[in-house]
Amino acid sequence: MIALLLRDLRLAVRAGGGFGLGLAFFLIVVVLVPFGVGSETAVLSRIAPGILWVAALLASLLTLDRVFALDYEDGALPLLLTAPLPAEGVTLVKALAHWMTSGLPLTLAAPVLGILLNIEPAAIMPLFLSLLIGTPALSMIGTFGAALTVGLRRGGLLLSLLVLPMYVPTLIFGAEAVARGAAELSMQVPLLLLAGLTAGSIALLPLAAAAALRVNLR
Amino acid sequence: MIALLLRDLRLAVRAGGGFGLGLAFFLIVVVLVPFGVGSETAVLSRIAPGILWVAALLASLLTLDRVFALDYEDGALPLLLTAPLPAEGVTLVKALAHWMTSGLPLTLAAPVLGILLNIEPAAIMPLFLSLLIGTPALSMIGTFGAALTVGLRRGGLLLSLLVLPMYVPTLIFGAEAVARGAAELSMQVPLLLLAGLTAGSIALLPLAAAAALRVNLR
Amino acid sequence: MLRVSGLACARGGMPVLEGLDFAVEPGQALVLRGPNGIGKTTLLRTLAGLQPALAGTIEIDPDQAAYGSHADGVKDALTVEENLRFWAAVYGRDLDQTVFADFDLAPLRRRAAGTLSSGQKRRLGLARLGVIGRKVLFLDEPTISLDTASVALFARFLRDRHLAAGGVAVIATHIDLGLDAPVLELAPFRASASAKGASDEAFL
Amino acid sequence: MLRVSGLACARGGMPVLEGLDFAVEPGQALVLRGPNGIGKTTLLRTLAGLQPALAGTIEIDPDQAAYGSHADGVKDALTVEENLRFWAAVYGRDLDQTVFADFDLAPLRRRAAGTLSSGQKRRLGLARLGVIGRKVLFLDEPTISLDTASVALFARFLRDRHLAAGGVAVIATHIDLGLDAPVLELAPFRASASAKGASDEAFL
Amino acid sequence: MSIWEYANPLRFMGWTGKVLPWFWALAIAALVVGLGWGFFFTPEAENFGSTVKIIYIHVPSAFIAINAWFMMVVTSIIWLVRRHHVSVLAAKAAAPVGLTMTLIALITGAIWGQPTWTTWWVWDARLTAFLVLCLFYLGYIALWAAIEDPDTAADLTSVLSLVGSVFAFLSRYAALFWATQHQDSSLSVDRAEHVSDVFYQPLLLSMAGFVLLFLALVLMRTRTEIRLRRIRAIETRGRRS
Ligand code: HEM
Ligand SMILES: Nc1ncnc2c1ncn2[C@@H]1O[C@H](COP(=O)(O)OP(=O)(O)OP(=O)(O)O)[C@@H](O)[C@H]1O
Ligand SMILES: Nc1ncnc2c1ncn2[C@@H]1O[C@H](COP(=O)(O)OP(=O)(O)OP(=O)(O)O)[C@@H](O)[C@H]1O
Ligand SMILES: [Mg+2]
Ligand SMILES: [Mg+2]
Repeated sequence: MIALLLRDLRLAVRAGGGFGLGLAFFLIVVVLVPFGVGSETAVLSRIAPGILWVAALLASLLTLDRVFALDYEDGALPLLLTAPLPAEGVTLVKALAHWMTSGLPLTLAAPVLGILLNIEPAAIMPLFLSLLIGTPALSMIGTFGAALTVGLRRGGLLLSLLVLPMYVPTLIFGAEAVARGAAELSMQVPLLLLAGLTAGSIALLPLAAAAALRVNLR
Repeated sequence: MIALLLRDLRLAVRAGGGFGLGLAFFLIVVVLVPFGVGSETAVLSRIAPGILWVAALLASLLTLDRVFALDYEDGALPLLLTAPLPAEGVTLVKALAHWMTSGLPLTLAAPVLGILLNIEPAAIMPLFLSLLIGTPALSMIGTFGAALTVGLRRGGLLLSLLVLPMYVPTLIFGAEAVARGAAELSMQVPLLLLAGLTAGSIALLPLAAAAALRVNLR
Repeated sequence: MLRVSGLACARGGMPVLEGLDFAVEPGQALVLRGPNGIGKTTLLRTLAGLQPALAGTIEIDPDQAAYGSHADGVKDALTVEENLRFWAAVYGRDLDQTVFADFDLAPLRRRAAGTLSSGQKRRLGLARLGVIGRKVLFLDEPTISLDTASVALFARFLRDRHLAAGGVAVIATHIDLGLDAPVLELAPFRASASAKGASDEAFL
Repeated sequence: MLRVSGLACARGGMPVLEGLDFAVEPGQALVLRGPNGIGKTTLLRTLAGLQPALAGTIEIDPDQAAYGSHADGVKDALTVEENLRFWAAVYGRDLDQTVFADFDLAPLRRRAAGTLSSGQKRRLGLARLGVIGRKVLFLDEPTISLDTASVALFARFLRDRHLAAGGVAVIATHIDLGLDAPVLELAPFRASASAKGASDEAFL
Repeated sequence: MSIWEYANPLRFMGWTGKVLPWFWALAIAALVVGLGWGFFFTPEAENFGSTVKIIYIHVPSAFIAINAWFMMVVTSIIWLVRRHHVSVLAAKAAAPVGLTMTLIALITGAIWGQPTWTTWWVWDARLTAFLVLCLFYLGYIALWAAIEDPDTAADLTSVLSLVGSVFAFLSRYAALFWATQHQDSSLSVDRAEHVSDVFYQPLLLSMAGFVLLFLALVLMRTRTEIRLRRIRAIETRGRRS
């Protein structure tokens, strides 16, 4: 399992900057939004936390098709599933690798990008916290979606269609936590809910994802 | 060339709803934004045109990796390039197929989605027009990006990184046209610039894309 | 070691083979023969546990099976050695250095797998079998793209390393490996039109 | 029809073959032989115009060359017939119905290509050569995955349809096609260590 | 005989062929009476005016939209556990009907919203949750469409409907949580919760009409799906021999 994690991280790095690209996408989305909505500071700082969360969602989404598709295409996936690793473990490790190359760097970068969008200083810490707690759920849910669509050639778009609605609760709690933090209210409730979501996903979704994988390789 | 266009459209449809998926993604992004930024009507209608343009950009982006990568992976691309079709023609047809399956449906759906975001009625027509004129440029620029990254395994993210900055002028003119339209000012200038951008891309980028393709297959 | 009785298997929802009975004893290989499309790949996937059998039983020593598919599962971005080291680790073993000599990979050891020629890549794919230490191998056309020297190399590996150590192999191939192994011709086992088990049977 | 002189070609920035001279006359085939990694694929890609030659000249009748790579370029989502019809259209021709018989594809005609076995898919990939009407074929290991009957089918197509009509073929293969064709052994043309043309030469 | 026998595709075709016309007749009767009563023979509500009549379409379609998803989840579970083809085909058949009902509810709601809230759309909890449900329908249908092999598609869509339900449910609560934070929720649908008796009976009747219509449509579509599978089976048979 550790070997698989290391391999996936190494592949992400070799494929050209694994950690960097998700970040770069995040950055670009954040830069594009002011071009779209105009540069009024008041508006921007009002929408900044929400936009950052949505951008994190999309950046996480964009890397999802790497999770299984590469291994499927070069034939490594059936070999992995016949190897002495539980399929649930494989999906969990894949989700972890995905989080380490997308969710984690995003979380670390978000405060800086927030400043670009004139985010209120009080919202920075809540943003960081909520991303830290919420992004693992995004990776796990996404891995489930990737397992569902792995048999389909370039299921990227279908994947987004399946995964984004499942991201809704995470997004709501995450954005809510930031909004409350910015308003200096207690963020405990949304953060707890977010943590519950993450824990629940990690506990249950590997089973569903492994089942989907097996069906797809049948 | 027509055979290639028909084949690409047919493949898009067979791969599960070619036209529908881009749209669905567009819809989802539009739905997610209020979850992120909150439901205040005033804020939403203020940012609606910008968000719709950014969402269109992203939806167009997400379908880009289909443009060449599938043909590259199954080995059809070298066969196409050694066939009696000019490489420039191939890239142009690919861009056209991409536009027909992403840009065009997006444009048609944008007014309806605008309503969800409480867009001002005066902005609907400008939004439609600017998307209609601007999205072909997005497809052409994206095709160039796809040609640049075709050799790379899963260049999806790198592709976005290369392409999104090139989308900036289109986005600016497009969003500007909508903003002016909403304010009942003349949209002629930004729309003309947008048209120029589209015409220029279609005239010149196929050459660059074809060159990139040839290099990548060397 | 491997005992199959009354096996029937299906592909794309249709039965393709039925009534297969065979056993392979330690140290023995079995070569599957049959025209394209008869169901060799299907049979091997079923044996390897990737898809359920329609009928019949498969007995294999537990935790001893390994599958070698048509595709190699080689990662282009990793070097030859890293690829092998990964598979060894997945199977909880250390990388056995003799494998580089066995498959003539020593000079390519530090090359990224993506820059190998098709035959070299295939050798790397086969070398995986040498590092995972499994006794029961199911191999689907292992010699594709290999030149005659490499085919001989692979046959020697099978004979001297794998079978000699009491391993078992079931190999689908169209060419002659030069192994002294019984051949199972699959054509007689083609599922009859009336075979049970099609997934859409209930609709007829 | 095809005349090559003093050809040198490179892969991954390093020269792999040099000093190749040969000519193939109408109705003739040439078989390329050589161990894995010698540069057969590289040579064929160079001949097909996918990569530039390091040195030397290649003369081919204009608009007559076609390349058949290792991968088939078959679209899984299209049926067998749609795949062939597409390639015929790209080459501005109608679909010649005899091709289904030539490659034993008649029963598979309406099947989605994604559901074919590896050998059947390969036959489809080869059938492309029958619908594009090109005279000069560069084929890279065309018989991979094929059973002996299909190899014979392909050899017959080459002999009776293609060469008999004055075509030319250069074929890299490790097995014997049963064609009466001269063999070009590539080993003697391996680029020497001092060969010119490496892309990083200027840095040495 | 076990009741599962009725789920054998051929038997299913037999008995549904007999009951389907009755469903249609009842559905049409209930709809004509319910909607007619509601549209022409009820007074106008004091604060809504004549727009209140839209309730006879809006509420039943919203009701069906939600319950169609429940039905799909149940039939998907039956497929996963007992592998009855008809069960999962019924889920497949119900999805577009459910999606259409969702869209009808959304559109009638929007039309209703225009006079009452003076805007087509507000981001109220219930409305947003409904939009999310619409997305789940879309995903489910798209997954069916994307997978070639019917059994694989059945398995994967069933897994999706299970997992999706959990997230749809979570979304509903998240949306509630979210909406209570924003002043816009004062426009909530829930305010109109108490429907007075005059409107109640015709509403019940059109509700029953919609349920029957839904059943008729799903049965009809399931029968079509079974026929399609049958054609497919016969075609593959034909090609093999
Ligand atoms: C696009 C806008 C709307 C959507 C998506 C929508 C959606 C829904 C949904 C999901 C239900 C629940 C049905 C059930 O639980 O059985 C419902 C019920 C209802 N809606 Fe709407 N609605 C919309 C607009 C409106 C408007 C503008 C009004 C009137 C002011 C309205 C009045 C009602 C009423 C009275 C009910 C029945 C309440 C109940 O039985 O609990 N809706 N709607
Ligand atoms: N997804 C699928 N749907 C329907 N039929 C399929 C599918 N995949 C394979 N088949 C059919 O099942 C049969 C068995 O295929 P299989 O791949 O096992 O053959 P094989 O013996 O390995 O052939 P080859 O020597 O060409 O590799 C073939 O006739 C093939 O056409
Ligand atoms: N991208 C690359 N970078 C560096 N070297 C490469 C690259 N691709 C191939 N090579 C090397 O170039 C040589 C020629 O490769 P080529 O694929 O032409 O061989 P081949 O004769 O076709 O072999 P095979 O029979 O195995 O297909 C090989 O030694 C290979 O290792
Ligand atoms: Mg096979
Ligand atoms: Mg080669």
